[in-house]
Amino acid sequence: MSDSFVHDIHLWPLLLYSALVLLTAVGMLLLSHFLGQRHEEPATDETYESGIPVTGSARLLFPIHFYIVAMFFVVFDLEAVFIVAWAISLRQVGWAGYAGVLIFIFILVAVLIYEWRQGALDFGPNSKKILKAYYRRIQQKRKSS
Amino acid sequence: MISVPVSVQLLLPSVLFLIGLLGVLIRRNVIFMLMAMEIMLNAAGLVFIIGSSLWKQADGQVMVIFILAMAAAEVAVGLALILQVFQMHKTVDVDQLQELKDERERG
Amino acid sequence: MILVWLLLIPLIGGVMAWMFSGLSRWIATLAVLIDLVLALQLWLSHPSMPIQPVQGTAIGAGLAWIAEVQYRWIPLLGASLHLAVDGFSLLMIVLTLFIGLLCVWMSWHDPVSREKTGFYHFHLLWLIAGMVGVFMAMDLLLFYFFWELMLIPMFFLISIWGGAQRKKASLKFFLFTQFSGLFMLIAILALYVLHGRQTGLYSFDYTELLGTTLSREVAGWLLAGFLLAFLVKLPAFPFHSWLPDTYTQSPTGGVALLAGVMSKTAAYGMLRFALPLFPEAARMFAPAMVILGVAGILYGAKLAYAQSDLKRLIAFSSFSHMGFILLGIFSMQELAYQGVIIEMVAHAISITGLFFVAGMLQVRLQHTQLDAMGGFWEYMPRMGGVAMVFVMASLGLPGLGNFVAEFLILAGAFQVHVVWTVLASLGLIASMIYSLVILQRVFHGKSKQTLTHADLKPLEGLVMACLVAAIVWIGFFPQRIVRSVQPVVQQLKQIAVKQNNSAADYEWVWNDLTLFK
Amino acid sequence: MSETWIHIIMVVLILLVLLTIAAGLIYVERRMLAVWQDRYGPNRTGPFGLLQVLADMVKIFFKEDWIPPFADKKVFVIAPTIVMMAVLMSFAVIPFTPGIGVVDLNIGVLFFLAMSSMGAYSVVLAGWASNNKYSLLGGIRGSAQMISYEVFMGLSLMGVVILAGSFNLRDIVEAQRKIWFFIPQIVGFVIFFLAGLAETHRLPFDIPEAESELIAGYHSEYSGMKFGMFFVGEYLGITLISALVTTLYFGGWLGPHFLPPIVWFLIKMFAFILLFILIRATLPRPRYDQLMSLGWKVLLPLALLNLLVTGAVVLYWHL
Amino acid sequence: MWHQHLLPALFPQIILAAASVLCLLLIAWKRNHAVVHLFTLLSLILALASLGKIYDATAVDGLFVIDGLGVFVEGVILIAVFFITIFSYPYFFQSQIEKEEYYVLLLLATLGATSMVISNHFVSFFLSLEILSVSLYTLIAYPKKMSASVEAGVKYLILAAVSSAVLVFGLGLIYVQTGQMSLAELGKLATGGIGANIWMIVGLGLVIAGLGFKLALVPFHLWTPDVYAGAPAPTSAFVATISKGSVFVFLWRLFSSVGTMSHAVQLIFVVIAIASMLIGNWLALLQQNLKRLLAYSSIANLGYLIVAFVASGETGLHAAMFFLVAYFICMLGAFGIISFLSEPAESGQQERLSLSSYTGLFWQKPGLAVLLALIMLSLAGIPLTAGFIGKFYVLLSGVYSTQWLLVIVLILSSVIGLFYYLRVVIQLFSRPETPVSYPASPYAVSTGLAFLVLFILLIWFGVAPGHLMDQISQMVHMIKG
Repeated sequence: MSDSFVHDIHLWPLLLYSALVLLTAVGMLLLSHFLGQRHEEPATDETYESGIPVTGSARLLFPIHFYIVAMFFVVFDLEAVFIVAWAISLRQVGWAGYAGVLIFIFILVAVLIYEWRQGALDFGPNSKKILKAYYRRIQQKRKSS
Repeated sequence: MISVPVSVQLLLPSVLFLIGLLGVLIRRNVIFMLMAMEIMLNAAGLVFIIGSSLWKQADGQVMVIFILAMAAAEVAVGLALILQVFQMHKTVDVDQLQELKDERERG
Repeated sequence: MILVWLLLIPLIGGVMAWMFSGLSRWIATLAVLIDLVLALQLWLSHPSMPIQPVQGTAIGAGLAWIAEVQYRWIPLLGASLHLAVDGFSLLMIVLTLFIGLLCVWMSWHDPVSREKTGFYHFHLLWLIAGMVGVFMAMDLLLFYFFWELMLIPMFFLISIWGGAQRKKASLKFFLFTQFSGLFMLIAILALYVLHGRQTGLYSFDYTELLGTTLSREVAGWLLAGFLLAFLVKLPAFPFHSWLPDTYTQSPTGGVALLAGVMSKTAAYGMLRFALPLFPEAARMFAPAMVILGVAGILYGAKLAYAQSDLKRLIAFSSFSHMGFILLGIFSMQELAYQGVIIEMVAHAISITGLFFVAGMLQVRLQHTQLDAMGGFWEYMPRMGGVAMVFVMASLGLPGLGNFVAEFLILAGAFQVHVVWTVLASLGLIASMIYSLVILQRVFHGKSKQTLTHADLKPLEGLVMACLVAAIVWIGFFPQRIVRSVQPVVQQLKQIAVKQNNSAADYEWVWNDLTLFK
Repeated sequence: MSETWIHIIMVVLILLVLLTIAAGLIYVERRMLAVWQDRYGPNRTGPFGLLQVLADMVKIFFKEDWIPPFADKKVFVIAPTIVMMAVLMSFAVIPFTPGIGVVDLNIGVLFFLAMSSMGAYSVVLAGWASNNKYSLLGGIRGSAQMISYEVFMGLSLMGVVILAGSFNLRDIVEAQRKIWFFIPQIVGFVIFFLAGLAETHRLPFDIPEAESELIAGYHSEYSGMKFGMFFVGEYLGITLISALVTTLYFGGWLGPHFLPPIVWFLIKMFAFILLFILIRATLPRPRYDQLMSLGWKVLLPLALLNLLVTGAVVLYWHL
Repeated sequence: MWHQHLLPALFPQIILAAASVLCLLLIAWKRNHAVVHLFTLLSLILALASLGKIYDATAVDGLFVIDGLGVFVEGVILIAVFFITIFSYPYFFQSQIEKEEYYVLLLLATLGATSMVISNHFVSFFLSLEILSVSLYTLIAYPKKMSASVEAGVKYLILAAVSSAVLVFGLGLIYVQTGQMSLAELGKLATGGIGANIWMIVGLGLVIAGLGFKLALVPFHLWTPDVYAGAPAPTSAFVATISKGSVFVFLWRLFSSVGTMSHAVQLIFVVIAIASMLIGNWLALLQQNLKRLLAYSSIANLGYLIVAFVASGETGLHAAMFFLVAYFICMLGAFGIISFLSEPAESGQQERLSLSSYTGLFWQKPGLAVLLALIMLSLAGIPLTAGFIGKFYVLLSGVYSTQWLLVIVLILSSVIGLFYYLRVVIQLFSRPETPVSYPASPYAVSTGLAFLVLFILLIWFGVAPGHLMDQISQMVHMIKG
């Protein structure tokens, strides 16, 4: 790596700044902890769910879509790393690099298209599916009766 | 610049690596094992960074990027598998995965 | 080219038999018959091999091939498809095909072979081809190839069409022979590498390797590798534990080839390869081998006598006779060599006969327990007569092949190992006892069951007639055999244990033995 | 006084100013909303209600520091600090003027991206630690939204990086002397701004905390100063995105010489803050799935296209 | 930077990569199992055809080297994948799950494997290894409703990821010590002598351990049986053959570039080989599950392969390559038969695993039984089969380099191995008490043809190995040039 690439920078202000930020956050917490009032009423220690008594655990199973989003993120954000590397060195790598990144992005887009078609990007309830399931149930009922 | 001997520099990744290895060996929760593997991979990445700075080459850094990307891919697939396991067994404890084992001839 | 056909005919015949299962018996008969005719013609066209004057001192100098072909096989490793026959090989090939043909005929009525007939004959023919290959291969790798190849069809014959214990028996047989064979492979490889290092020419060719000079120690190890394979296959004394199970569980067709020919491949291997390749080491090993041989003779005889199962009895008798062969080979005398070769042929025929008799009885009785037999002469006089011939042959009645052979072996061995030879001749007496047991307990005495229409069927009769004719012929014309194997004996003579007897000293033996010169 | 001391004072000042701005925004936002929605807004405390900020602060400090007994206490406390600290840390790389700024990192853009990803932790941890169904759903939604928009936020920035050829924010500002990047990078700018909205979960993208659906989402159970930290975090976030937009697309401190650079910077920044508030005042909230679809199906391909076009243009004309 | 003339050298990789992306788009456009299957076959053929020219030790940007060894193994891999693809079709035909993605992953895994065999640099190696491994995790757990498959996938994921980490850490240490990541450069350094520093030794040790994991050599073999048993049969075939073959090639490249093996390293491999041969065969002895049996058998077979590796030199390489081909044929055939005989069940394809369920296969499907028997014999190293020549060649290389200990252990362990192989054979030919019914698989034509080809190859290379050997020696010779 060429020396010119490395700026002669002082890092201590960053450390100082971080320390100050930390101090501020902790300070705010501590201050409110000591200044804050205390009170104890029948409903104080209950979970707030719009005033309705709590039923069941809050450790819900949530839709698989969120996991899929998480995986998309992991994959796409890390693939973005390569784009980042290309972006910064665009002028050095020239058209060859451009071709490379073009292919790379093409693959990304292909995957995106695939996921799109798979319905992985449909986050809401799919009305068509619901209707289909509904009709099927009706048909089953008819058959059984 | 303060120069730190390479062996001392390597101490950190080595310790990280061992922590990861121990994590994989001791933890029974697949998610924690996955995390431990990430630590191991990142320790390896650190080694390449050290090499890269030692030999004044960019090669090591390239390797690190690949390590990161591949670790991410591994995690993505890993999470998907873990989800499937959880759906089947309602647990992510590896010790509960016992369908596959040696069955010897009896008698 | 004829050599290749000798090999190809049974191979192709096997495949054909498998494909056209309905006609498989005819196809098999035809294939083996054609092959036999070819081999016989080749053998007969060289009626007398003049004893070649030994030229030079090299061991291979006396070799004279009747036919030879060499094709590229694995040029990279210096392995070639080198097939060659001399009188000895041809003799063994004729023997193999002869017995093979009889096996095909014999299994005609064997109910066992009625299932998957085509596949059965496929294995039978490939077994025959493997043996023929063993007798022709003049390339060590090729030899090993065929050596192992024989095992597979044999394994299948036992494991599919064998007796009740067939699984265990086939496994045992295969493991033993394969294991020992692998040591031979190492020895071959080591020889190959050493030869290559010495001469720069990496080759598996027998004639090439003959001249390899080896240190005493190395030669000893290599010979040990070869011998291990041969001793197990023979089988010789401590290596025989696979034998009883295997022999008793094999189908009749299989066991005849197994006891009749496959055991002879071991003897052939020793004479053709082990001794000429490592003459000095062989001399070193000779005393030990002689002891093993004698031990085998006596121990086999004892075991045979103790058996209550006909097939096991015959099996152990075969084991006992193999002791003679081992003894003969490692006496390293010209006479003994001749005896060994005659014994190989004669024993093959007599043991085949005995196993056929046992097989026929098994078909009729569904068992081979001696206790439950007796008095069969009444129901099957013809079979009884034939059985008597083979029993007599087995115990060494003069005029039958075995007598000549065993006599020559003992005469040869006597010149160098007096004590051991005397002990071995005790085996002759023992063999008389157990052989007669067969006759007595099976055919004589009171009949314990009633059998109707049990005597030889026409085809069985034909088979037995062939065998009887052959054994008698050997007894009367051993010279024909001796003459055709003379080059080999000459070759082997050079590594004989040195002693002063000249050829004249044992002229008397021949004079007495040979009825028709 | 040595240069070091000046630097130290500057760092402290930056922090104080930022906190002040964040606090002041409480007032500004309410005031501006009132203006645009034709209402009064805070006008009782002090002249024009200016002391409202102070009153709010006092009130929030004296509120009970309540930690739900059913919550995961440690995580519950840590979660709000993360968001505030992450945003404040991002300011470290912003060059307010050539001379004013905490640190001049050569990986400024990456530093910002790294810090902004930390925000997702705050949301998901808060939602999880609260042990409340609404909080959890809000947290999950929030994190899903944030990480989705994270992806194209990074990608949209790369157009600027290509043009400037550096990750250093100061270099990027310097590169805009000829032309502000919002002109060549108008697509990137729009994407970045939208992503910024989503990252700070401001209206209309405030779905994780939508009152009508999720009773404040991941911070349902928060109160007192810990709620205040989320609140401050949000305003700091607005400030940050505005400062970044200024830096990356609108030439940072650059401007005609009749005003000092810092003033230019602040003017531009406040303009964007006002834009944020204006958007909140006017736009309705989309459905959650619409928001996600917009991100993945429109913005992501657009960001990639923008990148390719930028690259091609730069290479072709040797810019 | 941009060498256009080098592009053709990487055609197979390019074709495979393009094919996997196109395949994905094809699926996105319209799901059709048959079309995707055909597309995969076609692209494999195309990739194979592009191997046509042999490039004489062409280095591509230091990352890859296209030499005879690489091209040869690439070809073998592509052909093997071709077979696996053929076997996959009937296997997934009746499956309820979405089966088209399987082929995408297959292509990707192939891409990883083929680029690994030509990789000449840590980066390219790591990249291809991970492409291979990550696709394999999914391939193994592909029948996602089968708990066994998912379990196998998780197990493989954990162990493969750990081994990757170990491997990369080791490579990192080597890099720190030498400053080189290219094997060619390492080779140049090695001639000058690499200092035996503690970190270097640790690095080499970790690399050996990591590669050992991938090859399932003995102290690192524990995952093998579970993964083989749990994975769908075509994937098991892939794991057993291609993933191991390609890693082996890299192992060879790495250690031949580090120079003549130092004594200590050689000792390590001798121990590993002995342990693999003995323990692999020993553990296989009592297995009742055919796939587990094959797994242990593959451990042992890799042990044999390491014998050729220790023997090193040209003979060793030739032997290893020949052995590899023979081993590939056997494993492909065996797993092909298993997948062919599997039956559709609710959660996925029900495979015939226990040996007893193969009892009397011969009486029902003689062709399959004969092929399976032949494969077992080949694995056991019995003449007439390619396995014999392979083992013989390995033995030869062992004798040639006077590794007597290894040779003897090889012999002993083969005999142990013989026992269980023959057990399978006997099982196939014995008559079942109650006739077992075997399913009639759809599309038996292509599969039958594939079996026939395997059968012919098995015999051909067993009887007339000269051609293959010449091919190997011709191609592999080029490494030196």
